[in-house]
Amino acid sequence: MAAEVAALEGEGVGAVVTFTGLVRNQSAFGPVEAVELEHYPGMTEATLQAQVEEAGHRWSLLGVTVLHRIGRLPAGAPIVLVAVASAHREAAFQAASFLMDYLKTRAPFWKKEWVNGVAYWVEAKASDAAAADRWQR
Amino acid sequence: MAAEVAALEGEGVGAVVTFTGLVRNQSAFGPVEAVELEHYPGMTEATLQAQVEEAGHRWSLLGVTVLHRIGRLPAGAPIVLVAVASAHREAAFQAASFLMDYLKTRAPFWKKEWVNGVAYWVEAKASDAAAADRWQR
Amino acid sequence: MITVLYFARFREKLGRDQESLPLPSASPVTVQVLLDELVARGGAWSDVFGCERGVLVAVNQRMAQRDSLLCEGDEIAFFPPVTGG
Amino acid sequence: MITVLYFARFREKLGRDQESLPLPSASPVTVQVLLDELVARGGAWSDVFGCERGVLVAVNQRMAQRDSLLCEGDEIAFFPPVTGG
Repeated sequence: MAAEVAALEGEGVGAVVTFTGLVRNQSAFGPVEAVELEHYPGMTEATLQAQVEEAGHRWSLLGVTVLHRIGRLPAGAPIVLVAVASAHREAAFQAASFLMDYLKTRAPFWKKEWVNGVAYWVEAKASDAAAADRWQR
Repeated sequence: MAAEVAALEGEGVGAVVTFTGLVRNQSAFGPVEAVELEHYPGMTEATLQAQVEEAGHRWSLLGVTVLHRIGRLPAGAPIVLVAVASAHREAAFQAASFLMDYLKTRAPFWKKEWVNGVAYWVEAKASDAAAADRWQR
Repeated sequence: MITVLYFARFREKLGRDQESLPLPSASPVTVQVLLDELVARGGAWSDVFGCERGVLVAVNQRMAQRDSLLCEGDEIAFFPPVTGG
Repeated sequence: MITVLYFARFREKLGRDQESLPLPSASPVTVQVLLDELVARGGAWSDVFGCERGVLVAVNQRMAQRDSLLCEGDEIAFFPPVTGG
């Protein structure tokens, strides 16, 4: 992660905001051993790329990195990293928050939680849909 | 920075947001060689501690780190790091943004910019005061 | 022919991740026409696609709607609401 | 006695970062009373403290106001608006 942030430093950068999403060790079904991330190859990359471009239209940004892991990840492991660089902090905070809200509701990833040896598909959350709706215009 | 983020990982953590403030290499007076940070020892620590506690009252947080450097720092160097861990991303984004807005307007630090060998005291920005006012209640 | 992909819990319930199908012969050929064909297979197909809620569709890797038009060679994907991040 | 601290551009303009002063004898003893004494020194003191705008004050390391009361042994700090981060 330090490397991703370092890569964003440069001419005029005054603010870097990062978001790291980690595998929580608790779920409604009990203690989580691991999650399994499935995705739609091709569409994933295109969707994330389009979201980064959209963020660049909305805010004045100097660098954006989005990384998302797939496959089996143990509790505590990082799943997703969003890092945004800009001249001032407001744009960086807003864009990072926007990118996560869009990623959570529009990027084709699906997550299973392993609890006591049984895998449960995670249900989409209404709160994520509401968070993404904030950015509609 | 990776170390500070790693220290925040733990039971129930699902989201870590970091803000890094860097010395911009441009100012109204020209290219910035370095900044010089002065502070009020004792009051600085007490103020930051109180702000972290206030954030803990407002949001459900699982870890907070605030680091601020003082003395002479070259262009591109990190000045401040805020890192917030929580179960879900909204609290982490909000608390990190809150902490930066309060730090910018209430923590006793003063900054001088060195441009072409001359030091200029940085003026407080009205936009920072407005950003901090958002959190009044 | 068109390629149809299934992801996540749909893939598991249907026991397959993709198949090639002839482009439906209705006119206009929409996503809904294809969905109707899949539901008509009955069983798990009817379970998964019989209820409109919770079925997302992408055409050529872009989000699409029930009335989006399909063409020869298209890649159509069906999946539940996303849960990454 | 009280301790009075000056920071940043105030420190530079006044040519000192701190001094010990007797607690002013007015009653009640407020920050404003101390400010009036400092302004009465004239010169840079009047320049820095003559205009209320842009002069912040802390008493015992907590932000205070013009009407905050001062006691024997207090640490009073004057400084311009903060610009860290």
